[in-house]
Amino acid sequence: MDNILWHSVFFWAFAVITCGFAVMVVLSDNIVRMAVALIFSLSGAAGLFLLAGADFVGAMQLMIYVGGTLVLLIFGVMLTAQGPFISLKAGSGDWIIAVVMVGLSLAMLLPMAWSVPDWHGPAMGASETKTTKQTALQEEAEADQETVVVEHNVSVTEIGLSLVGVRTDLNQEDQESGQLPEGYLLPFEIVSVHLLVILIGAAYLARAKRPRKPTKYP
Amino acid sequence: MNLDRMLPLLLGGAWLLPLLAFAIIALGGHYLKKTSSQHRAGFLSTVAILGSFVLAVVAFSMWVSDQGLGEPHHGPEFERAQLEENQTPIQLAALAEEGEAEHAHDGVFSVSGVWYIWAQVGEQKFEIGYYIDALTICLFVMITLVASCIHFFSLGYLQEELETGIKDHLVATSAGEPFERVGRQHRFFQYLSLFCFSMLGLVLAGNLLMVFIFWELVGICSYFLIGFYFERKAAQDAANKAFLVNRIGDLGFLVGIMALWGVLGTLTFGEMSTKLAELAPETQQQASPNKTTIQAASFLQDEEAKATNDEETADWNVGLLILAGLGIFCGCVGKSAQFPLHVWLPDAMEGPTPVSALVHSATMVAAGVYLVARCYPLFTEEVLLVIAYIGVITLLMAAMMALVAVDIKRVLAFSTISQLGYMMLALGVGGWSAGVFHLITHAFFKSLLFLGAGAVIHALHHEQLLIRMGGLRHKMPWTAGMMFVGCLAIAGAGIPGLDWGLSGYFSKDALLAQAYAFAQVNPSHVYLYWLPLAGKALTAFYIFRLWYLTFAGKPREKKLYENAHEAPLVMLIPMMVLTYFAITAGWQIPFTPSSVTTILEQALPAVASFETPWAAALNYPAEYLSHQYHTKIAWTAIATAGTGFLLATIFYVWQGLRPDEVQKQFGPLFRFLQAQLYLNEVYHFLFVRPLHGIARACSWIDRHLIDPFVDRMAKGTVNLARLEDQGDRKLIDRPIDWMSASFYDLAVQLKATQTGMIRQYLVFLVLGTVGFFFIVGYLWQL
Amino acid sequence: MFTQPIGVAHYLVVGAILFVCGIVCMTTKRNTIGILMGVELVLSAAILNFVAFSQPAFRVDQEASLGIDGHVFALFAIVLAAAEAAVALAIALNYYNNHSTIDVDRAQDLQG
Amino acid sequence: MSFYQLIVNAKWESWASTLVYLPEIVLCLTIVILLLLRLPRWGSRISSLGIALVGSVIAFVLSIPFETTAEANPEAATTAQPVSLLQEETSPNPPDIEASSEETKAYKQPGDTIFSGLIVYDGLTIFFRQLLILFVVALLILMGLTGIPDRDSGADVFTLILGATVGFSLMVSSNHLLIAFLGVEMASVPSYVLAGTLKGRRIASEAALKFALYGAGAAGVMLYGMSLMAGALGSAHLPTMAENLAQLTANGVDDRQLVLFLGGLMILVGLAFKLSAFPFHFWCPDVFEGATAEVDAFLSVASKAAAIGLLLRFAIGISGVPGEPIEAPAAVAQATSTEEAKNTFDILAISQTEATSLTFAAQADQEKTKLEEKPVTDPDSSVVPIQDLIVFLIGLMAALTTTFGNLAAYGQTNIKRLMAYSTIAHAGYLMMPVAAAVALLSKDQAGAQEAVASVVVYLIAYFFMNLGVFAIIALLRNRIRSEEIEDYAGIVRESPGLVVCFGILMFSLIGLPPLAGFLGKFWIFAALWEAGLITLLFIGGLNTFFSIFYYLRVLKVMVLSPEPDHRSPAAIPIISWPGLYVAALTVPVAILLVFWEPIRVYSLWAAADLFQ
Repeated sequence: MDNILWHSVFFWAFAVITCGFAVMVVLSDNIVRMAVALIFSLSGAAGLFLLAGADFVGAMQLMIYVGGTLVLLIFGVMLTAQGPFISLKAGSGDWIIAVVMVGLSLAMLLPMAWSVPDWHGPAMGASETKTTKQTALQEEAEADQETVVVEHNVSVTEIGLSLVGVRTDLNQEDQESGQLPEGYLLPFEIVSVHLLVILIGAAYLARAKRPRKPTKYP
Repeated sequence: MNLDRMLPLLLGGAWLLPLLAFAIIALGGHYLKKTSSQHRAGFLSTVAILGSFVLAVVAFSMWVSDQGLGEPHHGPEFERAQLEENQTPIQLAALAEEGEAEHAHDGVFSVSGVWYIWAQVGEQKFEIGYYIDALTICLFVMITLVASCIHFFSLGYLQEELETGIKDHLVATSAGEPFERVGRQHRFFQYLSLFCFSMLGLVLAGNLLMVFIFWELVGICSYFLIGFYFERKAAQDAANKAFLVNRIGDLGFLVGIMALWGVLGTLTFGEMSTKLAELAPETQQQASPNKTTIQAASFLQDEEAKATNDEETADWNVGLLILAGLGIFCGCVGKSAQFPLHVWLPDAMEGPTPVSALVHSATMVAAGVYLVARCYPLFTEEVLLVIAYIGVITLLMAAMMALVAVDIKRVLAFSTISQLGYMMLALGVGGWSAGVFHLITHAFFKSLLFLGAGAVIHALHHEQLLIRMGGLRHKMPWTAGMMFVGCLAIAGAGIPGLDWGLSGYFSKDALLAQAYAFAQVNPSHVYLYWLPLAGKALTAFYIFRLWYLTFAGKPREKKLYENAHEAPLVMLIPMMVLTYFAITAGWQIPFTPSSVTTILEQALPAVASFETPWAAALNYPAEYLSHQYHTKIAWTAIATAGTGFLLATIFYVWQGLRPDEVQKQFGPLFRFLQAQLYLNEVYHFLFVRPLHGIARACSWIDRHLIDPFVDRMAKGTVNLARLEDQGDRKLIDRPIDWMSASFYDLAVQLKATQTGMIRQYLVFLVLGTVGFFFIVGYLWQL
Repeated sequence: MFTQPIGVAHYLVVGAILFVCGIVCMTTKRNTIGILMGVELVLSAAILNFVAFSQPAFRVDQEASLGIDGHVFALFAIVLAAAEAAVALAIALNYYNNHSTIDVDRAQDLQG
Repeated sequence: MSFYQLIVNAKWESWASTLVYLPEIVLCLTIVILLLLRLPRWGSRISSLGIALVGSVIAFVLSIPFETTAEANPEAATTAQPVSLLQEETSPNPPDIEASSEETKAYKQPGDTIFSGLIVYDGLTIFFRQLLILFVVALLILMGLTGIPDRDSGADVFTLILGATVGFSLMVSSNHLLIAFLGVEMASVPSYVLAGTLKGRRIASEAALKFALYGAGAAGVMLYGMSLMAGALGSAHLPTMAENLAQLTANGVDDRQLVLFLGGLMILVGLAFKLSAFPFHFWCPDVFEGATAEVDAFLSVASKAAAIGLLLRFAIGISGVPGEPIEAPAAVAQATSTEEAKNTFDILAISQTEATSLTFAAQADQEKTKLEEKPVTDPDSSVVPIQDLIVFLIGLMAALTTTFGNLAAYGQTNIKRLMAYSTIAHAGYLMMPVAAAVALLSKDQAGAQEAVASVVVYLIAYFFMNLGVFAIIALLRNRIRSEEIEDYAGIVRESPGLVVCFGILMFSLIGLPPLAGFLGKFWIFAALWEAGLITLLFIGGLNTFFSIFYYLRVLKVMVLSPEPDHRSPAAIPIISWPGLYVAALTVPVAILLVFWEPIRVYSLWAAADLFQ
């Protein structure tokens, strides 16, 4: 039992949840069931994020994504409540195509995913690596142990600072040698413009046409 | 006074003025026509060309005051003295080489530059530039002068085009009524101005590409002007014919330009000679007196030092140069109506007569000659020989056709072709200045003749057949007199003993002398002298035949004769101006030893051409050497011309011989000539009918292959929709149908792939990705 | 299975499965909302990849991990996905208003 | 390092970046103003079209690169006399010779990256930004003429257009995958809404739905590809990625090629969606038919231009010269580029002072030493297979796209649908020189530059041609209420001027000389020839032949067919605002060939920075 890595256990658990519910989304015909399955699947993904040390991203996944999906659910119920559910079933032909596509895509993706030995895990890598970005602490740790798992859990502060253009994760030498830290000030600001435009656009489409003379163009 | 700066400015202005007139008339012609003074468009155009003329004259005088009038090469005594010592042809040739070394390589003074760089491809630039030397200046003066005269003439000639209702009797309408249309004088002057702009641009152009552009522009103008009476079927056909035949020539021209590009890497006139010198440095150095034809020391053959590789390149270069020369000449053949491509010019007489005078005799058709003269250093000996022979064939053939033509304008058209042949011949045998000189004198007397013919046609209300005229000298004495001067000029009348004559006397003399000199040193090409001499007799004969039939004898058509009248002053005065120049253009300028020839000779290019291994080396005697023959040739020439004149007089005045009997006797030949050697028919058979065949094949393909294809695509969509419909009901069949249908149609009926189903689009999004992955991955063995 | 440490590859496999589920969802669902759910699955697969790639502990070549860049990328992807979903929903609503159905197979006016 | 210090250090950088980013900022401000104007009562009285126009015109003026160079060195000042006089007036704050490197860096030169390396600011950026903003100006005028967004929807539609333009601008200048994705999203998502502008119409909503769903799917695929690519190369910063890629290939580590290939392919799929390249074009005809002609013009010109810009950045960026320093171009390279700029483009000469390059020189030495340490074995040979693969992929896609677009256009009856297929075909033509540029990267830099320049030239021509055609379609729609080709029958007798313009545009789209389309095609084919892509050249030529028929069919209907009985009068005189608008777009098409040389110089200048 000592050999069991709890991290792996949780990973597999979340992976099964994520993939299982994703498959359920595919297989279900009922839009409400699909939405519920999607919520679980995305929550599982959020768990995987947390396991990968991306606490903030995981939290955001839960808040934005899962929250957003709830809206999807509401829309789904709203829009399909009147129409017959039955009519929206996919035909057998679609399923055959789907199977072909699943086969082809998996044949494409899975070998790709497993193709890099370095990525199979920290201990499974064949070669010893020299890291250039190791901090003093990490070097110390390396001296202690033979194989070191350098974990890097990004904190909210770091992300927040990077969004205003300041990178704290890169060390001093890197910056002084001319390596420009890739701060994300621009995308952070510009995405707000994007969201504004999107809001206006979505509102434009969704709001009812004001009662005026009918549009004169064909 | 700075020639470098002033000349481009003046000539550029002279060049652009007609364009301005064109633009104004083209944009506002409608309004100009509406105003009370209906001449306005014509006046505008005339003022523009007059302005050009003034600018050209100013430029000319600046040139003369700066560069002088040019000296004739060596006094005749000197030459004669030399000639006595060197009697054999070979020695003469040596003399020629020496002369070249002394004179031809002096370098030609020219002003060239760039106004605008249009495009740059690699190191090569396409520029809007200019190249001005004595030739340019002279041609500018000549063109603007003749054009001004003809503009004035047109004001009178096209008077009726101002009216709103013109009855065109030559257009048949279904009702049998004469066709009635609105006059369009402004259109005429619009095209005329555009033509002047294009022609001047052609002369001013600094590189071959520009020449080509203006070459096409004058072609377009010619097309418009020939088809001015476009309601007439004949005019339409003639315009089309002129355009298409010229295209054949231009194709060759284009090939030539490309070949030249390939060998020289430049199209700019100013750079050509230096590039040529780079290409063959040995030729320049070896231009020593010792060099003879027998030695044949070509820069290709005596290079032991050079590797074979280099020789191959050089071979290749010379081959390209020959191709370039032939190609450029091919363009000239089309534009100057030389032998195989001359067929369009007689038909082009369908245009108004001033157009025939300006475009189809004085300027545009001479552009070919001009281009040959301009590109003279490029032509290898083979090419020059080809030019000479084409010229001889043309001049003889056209002169013979002129003998039998019955339309007054067609006679003049054939005469033009014939004279152009003379010019080409002169250039081909090394008589550069003789050819160009004849170009200028010809422009004067031929436009005079055409204007005279125009006056006659105007007087007779568009009657052009010679056999219906006669005796008109009583009705229109001025015209008759001036045309007689023109006839004398073209026949080359003069008094050899006094060395006095009309302009044609001097120019023809010069070119025949050159041909003689050439025949002297190249005995195998002696026909290049005898045939033109015979042509001279023919010239005199047909031109006086024309005059006699028109003006002499008794009127053959009473009614026509009675309605005839002398031309108005606006038409007579331009003719007088032209008459003056037709007489004096060849004379020495008072108080100087110079004449137009000497001015032109300032631009004389180096005659040294490449001697190539493929042709027997020719020898080109320097032009000044032919001066010694002038007197001798003049006597011979005047004798032949006199013979022609006498024959014409016997035939048509004294009526000692009856033309119809001769006609009967030589029936086949006569018909052969009258049918223009059946060349039109041959071309019809060779080119037009196959083209029709191809066109038919294309239309068949369109109807039987493409249309069904389109139909099938439409049908396929319907079928697919039907399949979809069935598939909905039969759920089991559906995927197979859908897939088979969509995949089949993807290959055959592309339109059918767009089924409108978003889910299917998404399937293709995925399958496209996967497909690219597997196919490209497989191909690249990833 | 549980004794082996987890690597990037494991995450990639999960991501691949999510991706495939997403595209199948997109192509089989006739409900517009269903298709959008498929898109969400695909996007979350990509986000999962980003997160996995940012963790140096999951791989041997640790210096090649994306670090904070991956996290930020993931965050932006989430935001953009939400924005896209919002617009897609508005468009779907508009479609529903005009066609009185949410079935994409009825969108057949435009074809050929 | 304290937060305060970091902020202070970042200040200059951000400020300098902001200076050259002003056009986009002005666009964003315009969006905000359009939004705020709805709040007060009097706001509705102000024309939203006017606001949008003013905003975009200001943005256009700002997008003209302003000179920040001061001629500190007297020698340099004498050599570049006419330019320097102008520069001194326009430069806001000429730095002294003694100015520290930090301060001189504050003024961004073309070729720099801005916003900490996320965005490239170079000739290509400047060109695309000018083209796109100019297009927006022209489109807004067209919308004013046709009145397609009515008073209610005006502000919304203009907001969407401006927002998408900011996205386009991000796309074409992106130096980072995040910016690329952000740009694509910012460009796409407003476009979905724009496609459904006429929200009451069935086909408009259908078009928007198809566009949105397809676009979302493509974006998902693209993001997945980006994750793979970034993960495999350990960075999302394009130059870093290229460097890592070169290192990977040089070290012979090829176990990642599958990941890299799939990642690259998926990114290409996302771009192919934006470009409507086969087989990812399916949305295009449907959306074009459903959307209004004005939006079609937007999608077919601006969207395509931005997508081709991003494709250029990505394809050349990822396979660019290996072993280059990551950050802003080294001084050595910049100095040479300066010289080149002086030689090739005197008018806009973006010259660098001697002083500035001197300060860079010290840095350059550092870079060099760093460079030598890196174990890049054979930089030329290592990335060539990758370049070949990219060339093959893009070339294959281009060939398929052009052929498909031209063939499928045959059976079309709707003019907008026909133009959609035409757009697809032209997207194929536009992709060809990208393949040529990549193919020439390691062989002939000047040739690659020419290839990129051919894209620039083609886009300039394409701008006028397609906008003109769609403007005519929109104007005719307003008159005859139809977009079917058969309803155009005999329209030449009602509005001859318009049809003449239409004819010129169509001939130009075919690529016949002496029109603008010929200019672009000639350049593209020349680039293909240079790159040795003869098959592609052949396919391009063949397709030019294919395309003749369907373009001329429209003209034939307009000119030769008899007029239908029931049609509202379609007369649009050429001397009227709409007529003049169309003429203003047609005239450049007709005479662009005359400006061959300036265009060539400009396009080469625009392409130059990409290779330094």
